[in-house]
Amino acid sequence: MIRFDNVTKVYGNDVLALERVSMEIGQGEFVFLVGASGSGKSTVVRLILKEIEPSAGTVYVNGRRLSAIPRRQIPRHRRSIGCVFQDFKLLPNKTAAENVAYAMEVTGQRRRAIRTKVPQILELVGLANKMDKYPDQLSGGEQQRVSIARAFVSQPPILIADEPTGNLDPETSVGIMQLLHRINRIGTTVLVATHDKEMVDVMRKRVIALEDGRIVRDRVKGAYLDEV
Amino acid sequence: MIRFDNVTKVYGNDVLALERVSMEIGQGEFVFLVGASGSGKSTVVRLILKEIEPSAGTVYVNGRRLSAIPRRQIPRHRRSIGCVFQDFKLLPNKTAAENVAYAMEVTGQRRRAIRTKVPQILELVGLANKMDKYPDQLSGGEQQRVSIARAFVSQPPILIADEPTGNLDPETSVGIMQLLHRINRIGTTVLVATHDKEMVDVMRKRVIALEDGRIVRDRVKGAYLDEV
Amino acid sequence: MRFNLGFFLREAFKNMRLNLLMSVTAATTTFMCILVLGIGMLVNAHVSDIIRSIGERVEITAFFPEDATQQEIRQAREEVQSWPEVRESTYVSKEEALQRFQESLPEIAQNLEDNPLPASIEISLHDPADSQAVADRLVESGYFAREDISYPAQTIDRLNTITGYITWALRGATALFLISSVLLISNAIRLSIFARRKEIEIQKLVGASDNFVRMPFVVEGMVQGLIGSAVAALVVVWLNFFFVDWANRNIPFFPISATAVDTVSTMAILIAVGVIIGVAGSYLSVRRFLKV
Amino acid sequence: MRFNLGFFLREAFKNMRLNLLMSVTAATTTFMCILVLGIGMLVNAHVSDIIRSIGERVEITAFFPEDATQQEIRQAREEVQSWPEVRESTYVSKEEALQRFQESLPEIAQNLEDNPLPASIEISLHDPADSQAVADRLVESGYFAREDISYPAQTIDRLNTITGYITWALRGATALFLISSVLLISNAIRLSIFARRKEIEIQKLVGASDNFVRMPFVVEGMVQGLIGSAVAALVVVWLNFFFVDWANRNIPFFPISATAVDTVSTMAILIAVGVIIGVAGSYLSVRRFLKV
Ligand SMILES: Nc1ncnc2c1ncn2[C@@H]1O[C@H](COP(=O)(O)OP(=O)(O)OP(=O)(O)O)[C@@H](O)[C@H]1O
Ligand SMILES: Nc1ncnc2c1ncn2[C@@H]1O[C@H](COP(=O)(O)OP(=O)(O)OP(=O)(O)O)[C@@H](O)[C@H]1O
Ligand SMILES: [Mg+2]
Ligand SMILES: [Mg+2]
Repeated sequence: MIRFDNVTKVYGNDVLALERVSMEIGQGEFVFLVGASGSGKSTVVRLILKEIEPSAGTVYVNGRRLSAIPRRQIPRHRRSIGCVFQDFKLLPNKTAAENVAYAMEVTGQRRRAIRTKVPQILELVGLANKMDKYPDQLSGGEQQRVSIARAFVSQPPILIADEPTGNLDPETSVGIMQLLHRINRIGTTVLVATHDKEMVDVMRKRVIALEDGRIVRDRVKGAYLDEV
Repeated sequence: MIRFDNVTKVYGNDVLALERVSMEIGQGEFVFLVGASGSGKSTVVRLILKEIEPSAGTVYVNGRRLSAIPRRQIPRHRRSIGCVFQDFKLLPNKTAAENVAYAMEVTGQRRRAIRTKVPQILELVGLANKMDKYPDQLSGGEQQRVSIARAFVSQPPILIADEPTGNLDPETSVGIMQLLHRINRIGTTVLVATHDKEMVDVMRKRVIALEDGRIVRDRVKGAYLDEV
Repeated sequence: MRFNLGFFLREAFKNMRLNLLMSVTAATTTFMCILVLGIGMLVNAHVSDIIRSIGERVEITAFFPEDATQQEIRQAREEVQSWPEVRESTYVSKEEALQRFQESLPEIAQNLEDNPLPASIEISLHDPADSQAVADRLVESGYFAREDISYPAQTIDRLNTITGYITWALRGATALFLISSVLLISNAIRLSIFARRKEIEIQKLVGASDNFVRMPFVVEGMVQGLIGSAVAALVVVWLNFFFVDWANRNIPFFPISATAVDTVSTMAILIAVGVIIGVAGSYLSVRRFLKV
Repeated sequence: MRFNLGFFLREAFKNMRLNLLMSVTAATTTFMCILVLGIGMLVNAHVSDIIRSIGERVEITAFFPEDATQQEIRQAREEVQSWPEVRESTYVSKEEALQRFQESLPEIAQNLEDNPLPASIEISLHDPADSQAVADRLVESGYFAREDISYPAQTIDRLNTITGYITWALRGATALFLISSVLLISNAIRLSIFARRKEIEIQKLVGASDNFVRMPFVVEGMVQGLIGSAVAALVVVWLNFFFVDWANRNIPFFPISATAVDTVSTMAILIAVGVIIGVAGSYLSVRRFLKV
């Protein structure tokens, strides 16, 4: 589903964010990506979205080499991935509901489908009463949950979440993780970059650990800090 | 130092963010503000900064009633408070070092002082090698640490941190909390809004818990979830 | 993906409402530019019209020889009137000539014994540039001698030269206004889209295609351009009516004509310019931020 | 807090470098507006100058009575020449008058017995609007009879009316350009500052005073205005030299004068307009976002 083949990413000329990273995430897997601040987690996410290009090596998603996807087909590629961004990336001129709806609209779905689906998903993340608020009228955690809802809503085959619970209280975080777990069980491949030690330890899923841009650990049923 | 007197904040006409909140934080105290997402923590921070006005009740900071501070003196008031914002609020056109320096420049400090102080403080938060990067060239956690450095740098009598470790790995978080602790020990009043259960539990400081805009708990040596 | 016009329209209007300041600013910019452009077009049209009617006042006078018969005179008059370059021709008999002379220089006329003045034909042309050709033709026709044909050659030459230059200057000014409008309006659009570049980036990151991102902006550009230029066009047309009316009442001797400006096509051009710049400006400005 | 000019200048230039697109756009907008405004000023100056020199060509002719003595004629000439309204006066003797008549109407002149033409004085004025007053004065002076004074009253009236209106129209056009410039440039500034409203908010939240936030923007506005308008002013002055030179070579008969435009004050005005709008526009646009 997602394969990194000796991927190196250098920002500018001097910042080595990823160094010869190779990994493979199969269909339907649930993977945690952990590592200190600045270790390269978000860079992995951005590579998968083809937001940036690797400096060396190859990234495959859905069996396709990303460097071979022409510009015109990038939107299609991205629509196959639901992404919770670390900085939320909500559209400031759209309400919570509209932000979520937008992810369905880009796929050309019918208004009827959008009208029924969006409230359901917002209900699921506990924002039923905030549907018509604009991002700057929402608290940090609420914005994060809108971003989560948007990533879920069109049920993409791949779901990536970059630090999805950083602004959420432990209780809500558990709820979100359960949601991710459920989504994973219906066949969605899930990749979660996180610092939430407790969560990682509880879930007992595959853990890939980055350190200074290199993979230092890859355990099938790992913890945040495994015995090495 | 900071006193809330029956403070109510209603956003728009319908969103009750804080309801009759009364609390007092003395000089040199270290207080955690906890509560679920949307419970009103950031609203408390924004009220203290006089970014917003309460709908009812009074806020006192440094012994002054905030509603009595004229527009012209708001900057002075804000300079007495270092604030780590939940969404970092870094200036996009300034490097990490310039962002930190800006907080000193607004107070009219000499360039020499700025030149020596800024690298020290960035070193302290582990960003010595990212001084000249712009915010969009920094990882989420790195941006958060720049925001922290900026709040510290001019050694204000009050330090407020809204979710300062949301994007940081546990190890770095511990470092930041130790830093806050040290700063508190030299007499600075510290208020930290956070979801970091582990941190709150370990530090054993005063904890004020919000729930739906009301204070539901205020323990001198509390934990994230205290026995009620 | 089906082309979702309703969605794009809704998006565009919602955005315009939310970014009211920007929309109003862009529309105002369009309004000002199109207004100045339109006034330039008015001036252009009226000056051209004035030049044309000044040209019509230039006259060629051909004096008949003393021995010309009534028959010859009649034939000559008929022939001249039939030429396409000729707008009007008037016959001035010996008697009329004397009368005119007496009116203009009575002191000298007193001293005249008999009538020394010849009969003549006064010819006004559609285009004074044809004067030389018509003079030649008068000689060829055999009724007149070269030295009996009088026209203000130098004046006509100068008039032609200057009206030629004025026409070019006016075209240059209109071109300058047009270029300025294109630049200024697209600058305003570029700035207002620059303010929203993050939005474009986000839209691309959640899977929107280039066109999907672009369409609402293009519709916005179109609507802003349409509103700005339509209002400006109405003002321009009103100004024209107002001016013509005023001129006819206050400077009736000056050849200001209501027909100098084709209001319908002027409005059409102005609105087209506004809309095209709005659409093209948005299209191109958005493109710069689509590379995500 | 001390006023940190160095800091503000550094800030301004850093921001301009980082927001190059915006700075260039704002400066381009200023350039275009000031260019059009400047060209408008050129046209204004040259047309006024042309109108003035056309006015100078209007002449009053006063015919001396047949019995005027040489003495009277000399006194009359001296007196007329001393009047402040009079730009130039020329004496035309009986002989010169006859010679001119022979040149212009040889056929009639042949038939004249002796010289019926009177001596005259031709007077050109500084301002054709004074014609009536000068004519009255000529009568008062006692040398001339009312009916022996000839001036193209109707032509002068019309000329005065029209030049009056043209002057007003040109002032109106300049005002329109000026208003447009103010609006368009401040629109551009407003949009570019709108794009950075978040920055302003952040600056206020970390304790910057209004002036501290505003100064770099004001300096930016000043520099952009200065660059845009200085380049435009240079182009305008160059265009003027080019035009005057071209006109003197190609339409020498047309009264285009190098002294019609005061280049130094034109440049000063244009640059002042650009800088003032840049500064005021930034100042006011920033204010709107300072309320944090
Ligand atoms: N656009 C960029 N230009 C230069 N350096 C960059 C850029 N983006 C990221 N970096 C650097 O690359 C490194 C990896 O960044 P990345 O965002 O992948 O970290 P991360 O693991 O997501 O960290 P965090 O947990 O703090 O979000 C960091 O050191 C960061 O400073
Ligand atoms: N500008 C606003 N307009 C309307 N409602 C708002 C606005 N800002 C905040 N709110 C609402 O007020 C409530 C409290 O918000 P606040 O940001 O204080 O929460 P918080 O405790 O900081 O939450 P989090 O942990 O998610 O950051 C939330 O329900 C939020 O939706
Ligand atoms: Mg990251
Ligand atoms: Mg908050």
